[in-house]
Amino acid sequence: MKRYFRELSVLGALAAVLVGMAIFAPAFFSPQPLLSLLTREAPTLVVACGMACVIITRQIDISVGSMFSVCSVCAGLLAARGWPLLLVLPASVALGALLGAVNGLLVAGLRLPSIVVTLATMVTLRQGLNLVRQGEFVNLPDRIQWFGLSQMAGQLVLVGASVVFLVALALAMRHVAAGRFVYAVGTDAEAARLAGIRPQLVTFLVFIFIGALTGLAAMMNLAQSPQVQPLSGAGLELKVIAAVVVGGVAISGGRGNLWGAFTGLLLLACVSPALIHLHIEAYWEKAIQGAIILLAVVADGLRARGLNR
Amino acid sequence: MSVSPGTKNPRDWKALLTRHEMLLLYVLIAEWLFFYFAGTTTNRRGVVVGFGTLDRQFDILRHSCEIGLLALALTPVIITAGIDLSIGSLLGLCAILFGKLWHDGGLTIPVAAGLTLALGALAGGINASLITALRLPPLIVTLGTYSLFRGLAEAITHGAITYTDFPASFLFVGQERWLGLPTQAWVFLGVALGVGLLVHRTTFGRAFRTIGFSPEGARYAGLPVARRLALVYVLAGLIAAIAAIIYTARLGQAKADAGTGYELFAITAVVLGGTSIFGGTGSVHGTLLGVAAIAVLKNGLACLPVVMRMNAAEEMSGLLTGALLLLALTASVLPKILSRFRTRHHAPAL
Amino acid sequence: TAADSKLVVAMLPKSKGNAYFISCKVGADKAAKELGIQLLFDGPTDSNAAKQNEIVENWITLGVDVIAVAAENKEGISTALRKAQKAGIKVLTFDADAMTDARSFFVNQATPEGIGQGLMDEAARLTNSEGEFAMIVASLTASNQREWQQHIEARLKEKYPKMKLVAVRPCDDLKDKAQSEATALLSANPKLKLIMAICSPGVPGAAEAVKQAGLTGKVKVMGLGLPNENKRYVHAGVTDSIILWNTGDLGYLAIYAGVALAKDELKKGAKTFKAGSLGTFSIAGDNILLGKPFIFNKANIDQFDF
Amino acid sequence: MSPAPLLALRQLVKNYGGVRALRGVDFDLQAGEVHALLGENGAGKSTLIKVITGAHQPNGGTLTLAGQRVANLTPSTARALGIACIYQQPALFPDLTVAENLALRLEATSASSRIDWPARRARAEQWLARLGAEISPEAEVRSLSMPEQQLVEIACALGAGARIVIMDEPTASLTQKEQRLLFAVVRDLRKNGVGVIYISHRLEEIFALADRVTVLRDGQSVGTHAVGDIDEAGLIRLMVGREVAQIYPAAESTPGHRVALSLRAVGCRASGVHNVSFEVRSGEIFGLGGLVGAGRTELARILFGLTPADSGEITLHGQRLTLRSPQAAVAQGIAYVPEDRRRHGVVLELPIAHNLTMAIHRRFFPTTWLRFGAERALALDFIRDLAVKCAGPDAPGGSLSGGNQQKVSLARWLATKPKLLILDEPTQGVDVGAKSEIHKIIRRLAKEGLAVILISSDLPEVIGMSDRIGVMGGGTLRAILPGGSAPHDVMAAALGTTEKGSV
Ligand SMILES: Nc1ncnc2c1ncn2[C@@H]1O[C@H](COP(=O)(O)OP(=O)(O)OP(=O)(O)O)[C@@H](O)[C@H]1O
Ligand SMILES: Nc1ncnc2c1ncn2[C@@H]1O[C@H](COP(=O)(O)OP(=O)(O)OP(=O)(O)O)[C@@H](O)[C@H]1O
Ligand SMILES: [Mg+2]
Ligand SMILES: [Mg+2]
Repeated sequence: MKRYFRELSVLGALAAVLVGMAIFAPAFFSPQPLLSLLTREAPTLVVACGMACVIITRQIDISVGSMFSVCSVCAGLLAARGWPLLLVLPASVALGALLGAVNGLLVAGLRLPSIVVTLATMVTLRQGLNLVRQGEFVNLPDRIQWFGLSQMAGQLVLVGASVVFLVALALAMRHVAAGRFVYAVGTDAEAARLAGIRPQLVTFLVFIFIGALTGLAAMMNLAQSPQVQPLSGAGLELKVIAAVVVGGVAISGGRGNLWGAFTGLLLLACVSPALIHLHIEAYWEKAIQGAIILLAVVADGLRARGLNR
Repeated sequence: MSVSPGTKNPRDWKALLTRHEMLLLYVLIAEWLFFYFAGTTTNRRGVVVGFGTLDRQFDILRHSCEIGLLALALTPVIITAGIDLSIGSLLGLCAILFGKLWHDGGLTIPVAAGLTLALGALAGGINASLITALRLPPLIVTLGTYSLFRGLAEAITHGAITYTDFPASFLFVGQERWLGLPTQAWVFLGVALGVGLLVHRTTFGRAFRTIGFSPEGARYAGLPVARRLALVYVLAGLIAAIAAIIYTARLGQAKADAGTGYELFAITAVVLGGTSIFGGTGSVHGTLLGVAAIAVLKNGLACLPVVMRMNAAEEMSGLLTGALLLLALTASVLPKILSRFRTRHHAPAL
Repeated sequence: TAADSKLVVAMLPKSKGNAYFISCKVGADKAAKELGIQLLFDGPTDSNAAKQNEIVENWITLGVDVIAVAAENKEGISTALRKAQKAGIKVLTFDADAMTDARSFFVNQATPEGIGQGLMDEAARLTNSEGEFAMIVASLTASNQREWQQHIEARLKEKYPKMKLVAVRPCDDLKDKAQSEATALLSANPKLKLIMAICSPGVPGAAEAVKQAGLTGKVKVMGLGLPNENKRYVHAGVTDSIILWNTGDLGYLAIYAGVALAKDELKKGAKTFKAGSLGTFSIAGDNILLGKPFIFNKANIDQFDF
Repeated sequence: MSPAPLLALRQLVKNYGGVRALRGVDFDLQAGEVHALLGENGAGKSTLIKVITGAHQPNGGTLTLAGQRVANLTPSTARALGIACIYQQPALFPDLTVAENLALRLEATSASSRIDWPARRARAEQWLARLGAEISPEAEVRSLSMPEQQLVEIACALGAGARIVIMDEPTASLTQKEQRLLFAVVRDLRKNGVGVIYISHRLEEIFALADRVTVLRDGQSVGTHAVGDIDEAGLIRLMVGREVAQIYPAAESTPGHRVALSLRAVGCRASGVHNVSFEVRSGEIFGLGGLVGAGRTELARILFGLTPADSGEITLHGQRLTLRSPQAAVAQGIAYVPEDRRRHGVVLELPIAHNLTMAIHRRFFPTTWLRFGAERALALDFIRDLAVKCAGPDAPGGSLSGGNQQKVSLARWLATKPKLLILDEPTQGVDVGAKSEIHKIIRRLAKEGLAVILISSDLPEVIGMSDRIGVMGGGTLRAILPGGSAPHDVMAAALGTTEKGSV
C-alpha cells in the first residue's frame, strides 16, 4: 500500500475528477464518446509506456513526436502504394526501432546526454520530414481504416489491444527479469554492473523499444482516419513526458511504474473534455495542465522532504 | 614537474586553438565566407543583393536578438547543471503582461517595461523556489511552468487579444537603428556583456561552475548553493522579460503565442556553443558563437539560389542545425572515447 | 544571366504545410509559368508571425521585385512590408490583409464579413435556424480566425436568435486534435445540431468524430475547407457543405496582379483587372475581388480538384 | 590444514594510475576457516577484495581457486565460481526492495526468465531470518538505516551459497545486537566448510572469530599468524610496523592556555551524536580517535554547520555560536578539511587556483570581481609553501595524486586564516612522503597558535601528533588521554573495554 502511495494518489485525483464529472456533467459517461476518447488516447498510451521505461532507466527521449510523424507518413505512403496492412505494420514498427536505435547508439554507445541527443534528432527528423513532404497530407486507401473492420469493432480492437498491451507490459516490467534490469540500471548503474547486468546494453535496448512502440502507435493512429497529416506527432513528447511524470515516474530514474503512467495520462487527457463538459473556456486548458504537473512534482518534493526528516 | 610561473607552455597554444569555441569560430567563418560568395548576387536592376549586403547582416543580428537573449539566460542555468524549458513561454507571458500594463493599465512604456522586468524576475523566482527549496529536478519544474506560463498568457488574452499600436518611440527599439546598429542589438550586446562578466569575471560565475561540477563540493566549500541557484533562475526570468519587450518592439504587437518553441533553439545554441548539459563547463562567448552559427546558417541558406528554388530554407536550416548539434556533441566526447581505448590497451606505467 | 533577368515574385503563405496554401501555390505556379517569372514560395512551417517578418526581411535584401503576403498578423507584418516598399519592392496581400498603407492592393477572396455571413447563413439553413452549434478554430491566437468568428457571432446575434453557439475549441491546425475536440463536444452537448470548423484540417477532423460517434446525419458538419480533403465525408453524408473560394484561382490572381504591379500595368484607381485565362476581375478601392465564396456539396464537389 | 587451499593469491599487484595499492600480496584461504585481514587505512585490503571478486583486474600475479588458475575474472564469473562479497560501501539498489536487491545479486537469471515474487520474498525472509535481522523484505533499501543496509549486504553474501564469503568491515556500522547475529552467521558458515575472509579494524572481533590473521601494510603482506599465536600488542605492532614516536615530528612548542573552542554537551539527534564536551586550546592539536563509525565525522559536520546541533553549547574564543550552515561556520573562522576529498575536498574539474580561493570569495574578491593575477600568485605561494606537486596553478584538481589533492584541500582552508581547523582523516590514502609533509604542516600551524582538531583512524598518527587524544565511540566522547599514550590504551578506550585513563 505504502509503496504504491504515489500511484494511488494519482488514481485518487483521477477518481475525484470522474466523480466531479459524474455530479456536474453526467453526459461525460455516455459510452460511445468515452470509447472514442479512449481510442484517441490509445496511441499516446503506447508511447507513454515506452517513455516510462526510458525515464525509469534515467534517460529521456524528446524525439518521440518527430519519430511518430516520420513513422506515420512513411507507413501512410507504403499503404497508399498498396502494401498490405500485414506488411505496413511491421515496417512502421521496424522504422521506429531503427530511429530509436540511432538515439540509443548515441546515448549508450557514446555516452552522450540523452536530452541533447534526442533534442537534436527531434529537430533533424521534423525538419527532414517537412523538407520532403512540405506539409502535404497522405490520403490512405479505405482498407487501412480500422484495419478493414467496422468502426465499432475497430475501436474496440484498438482500445482492447492497447489495454492488453499495457497490462502485459506492466506485468512484464514487474514479473520478467528484463523489466527488473531496467529498474536496476535506473537506480544505480554501477551497482547493476557489479550484479552482472550490462547497463549500456539495457539503455540501448530501451531506446530501441520506445522507437518501436512509437512506430506501433503511429500505426494505431493511422487506422483511425483516412488521412495522415505530417504534423501529427507535434507536441507528443511533452504530453507523454508530463503524463509519465504526473503518474509518479521519477525523472531521476528507478522509481515508478506503468500503472502510474497510465493513470497520469488519463488524468491529463481528461482535462480537455472535462473543460468542454463544464463549459469552461478553452484558453484555461494549458494553465490547468501546467498546474497539474507542478502540483504533482511539488507533492513529490514535499513527500521526499518528509521522508528525509 | 615543477612550476615555472612566467613561461607559457607552447602546448597551451595548441590547446587554445583546438578548443571548442575556436572550432566553432572556424565553422562560423567558413560558413560566413561560403554564404558570402555563394549567396550574394546582382539582381535585375543591377543592385547587389543577398547575403553579402550590410542590410542582411543587420537583419541577421536583429533576428537573433530574442533567441540570443534566451540563450544568454540559459547559459548560467546550464552551467549549474540545470535547465529551464519555461523561458520561451515566459517570453510570451511577459509580452502579454507588458502589452496589458501599457494598454489596459494606462502606464507609460518605461513604467510598463520596468514592471514587466520585475514580473519576469518573479516568474523566474517561482522556478527558483521550487528547485531550491523543494530540491525538485529543474527539468520537471520548468516543464510544468512551460505549460503554466503559456497557459496564463492565453488565459489573460483569451488567446485572441493582440496588443498593438505601440508608439513609434517604442517601436524604435525593435525596428530602427541607433549608432549604426539595430537598436535591440545594443540591448543584446549589453546583456551579453553583463552575463559574460557575471559568468567569467565574478565570484558568482565561479560559484555557478563549482555547483555545476559538484554541488556537494560547493556546499563543503561554504558556498551559498541555494542562493546562487536561485539567482540563476531569477536572472533567466529577467532576461526572458527583456527579450519579450524587444520581441514586442520588433513586431509591434504583443500576443500570447510569442516565443513559441524558442527554448529549443536557445538550448541548441547553448549546447552548440560548448556548454555541457552536465554542468560546469561552458562560456558566454561560446553561446554567442552558437547563436551566430545558427543565425548565419539559417539566413545564409535563405540566400542560396538552389535552396530558394526548393523553397526550403527553413527546413534545410533546421535539418543542418540538428546535424551540426549532433556533430558537435560527438566531437566533444571523441577525445574521451579515444583515451578510453588507449588506456584499455596499455597497462598504466609504473 | 537569363535567370537573373527574370522578374522575381515572392509569395508568403501563413504556413507552408497547410493544404490550403499548397493549393494556392498550384495556381501561382501556373501563373508564373505563363508569365515567365521566377516564383519564390516560402513561409513558416507553422503559423508564426515573427518568422513571416524574418522571411520578408530576407526577401528585401535579396532584392525581389514583388512580395505577395498572406498576413498572419496585420500589424506585425506591416512594418516589414513598409520597409519593402521603401526598398522599391511592390507589395500586395492575398488571403489575409495587412495594414492598408503597407501594401498596394489586396487580392480579396471574400471579405471577412462575407465569409462570416456566408458560413452563418449556411449553418442556419442546415439547422432550420434553431438549436445549438459549436465551432472549431485553428488556434485561439490566429487573427483571421478571430475576425471571421466575430462576424459569425455578429450575424448570429442579428439574424438567428434561436441558434446558440455553445463552445469554441482550438485544434492547432491538427486534424487529429480537431477530431478529439469534436468528440468531446459531441458528448458534452447532446443537443448539438451542428459543428462548424473554420480551418481546413478542422472539417475532416470534425467529420471523422461525428462519423465515429455514429451521429452521421444527426449532427451536421460544415465549414471552410478544401474539396479534396472532404470529398469522402461529403459523399458519406457526414459533411454537408464546404464553403470556399477557388484557392488555385486565388494564387493565380495574386501572381498576375503582382506582375502587373511590377510592370506598372496596374495602378491605383484602376477599376478592373484582367488576369490571364481567368478573365477580368473588378476592383473595389484597393481590393481586387476574386468573387463570392463557393458552396461545395454532394452535387458539385467532384467537379473540383484542389 | 588441507594442502590445496580454497583460494590462493601469489604476488598480486594492482596499480591505480600511479598509486601502488598492492605490490605483491600472498594470501591463502582454507575451506572452513575464518581468515582475518588486517591493516591500516589504505593498506590495500579493499583493493585485494575487489581483485578477488572480479570488480577490478589485477596488474600482475596469480589467483588460484581450488587448485585452478583463474584469469579475467568478472563480477558475474566470480559469482558463478562461488565467491560472494559484502563491499565496504554497500552496492545496493536504493530504489528497490530488500527482496529484489537480494535477488538481483543472487539469482543468475536470464533476461527473459519469469520472476517468482513470492519465492523471492520467501527466500529473502529466510535469509534475513537466518541472520536474525528484523527487516521486511518489502522495505525499500533507501528507507533502511546504514546498519540495516549492511545487514542486507550480509544477507546477500549469505544467500549466495558461496564457497568463499568476503566481508569488508561488516561491523563498521552495526550495533552490538546485530554484531552478535553476524558472528553466529560466520560461525555457521565455517561449520559448513565455507571459507570466510574477514576484514575489520576491531581487534576484539578478530580474536573472537578468526582462525588466522594476515596483516597488510602498504600493499604488502607482512605476516600470517594463527590467532592463538599472537596477542593484541603484537598485531598492532605488525600493522603499524615502526616505532610511532620516531616518525611524527616532535612538538616544537607547548600549547597556550587560552581556550579556543569549547563544547558543552553538544548533540544532534539526526546524526546520532550526543553529549560531547571538551575544550581545545589555541596552539593545541586535539586528536579524535576511535573506530570507524564512532561518530567523529558526524561531530565535525556539526561544528561545520552541515548538520546543525540541536542541543548543547559551542563557544569559540568565548563567543557563543549557532552554526546553521557552512557559510556561518566559515564566517566564524571554522575550517573543515573533509574526509572524502574526491567528493567534498576538491572540485576535481576545477584548477588548483580556483579550488584554493573557493572558501575565501568574500574576502579575497571583496568586489566580487575576480582578480586572476592575485589568485594565481596566491596559488603559487601555497603550492610552494606546501610543496604541492603539480603542473601549475591551472592544473585541474583531478590531475593530482591523492596526497597532493589533500594538500590543496588543506590549503583552501588555510587561506581562510581560520581560528579552528578540523582535519578529518587528513592522511587517509596518502603516501608516506606526503603524509609526513602534512604532519609537518599541521605542527607548524599549531605552533602559529591555531587550534586543531585532528580526526584520524590511523592510531599511530593520532598518538604521535596530538597533544591530547579524545577517544570517541557510539556517538559520544568516551575518554580523553594525554598525547603519546600507549596504542593499547587508546584502542581499549575506543572499544570500551576499560575505563582507565579517563581524564
Ligand atoms: N579507485 C581507486 N583509484 C585510485 N586509487 C585508489 C582507488 N581505490 C583505492 N585506491 C588507493 O589504493 C590504496 C589502497 O586502498 P584500499 O581501499 O584497498 O585500502 P584499505 O586497506 O581497504 O583501507 P580502509 O581501511 O580505509 O578501507 C589507497 O592508497 C587508496 O587511496
Ligand atoms: N545515527 C546514525 N544513523 C545512521 N547512520 C549513522 C548514524 N551515525 C553515524 N552513522 C553512519 O555511521 C558511519 C560512521 O559515522 P562517522 O563517519 O561519523 O564515523 P567516524 O568515526 O568518522 O568514522 P570514519 O572512520 O568512517 O570517518 C557513517 O557512514 C554514518 O553515515
Ligand atoms: Mg577498505
Ligand atoms: Mg569519519
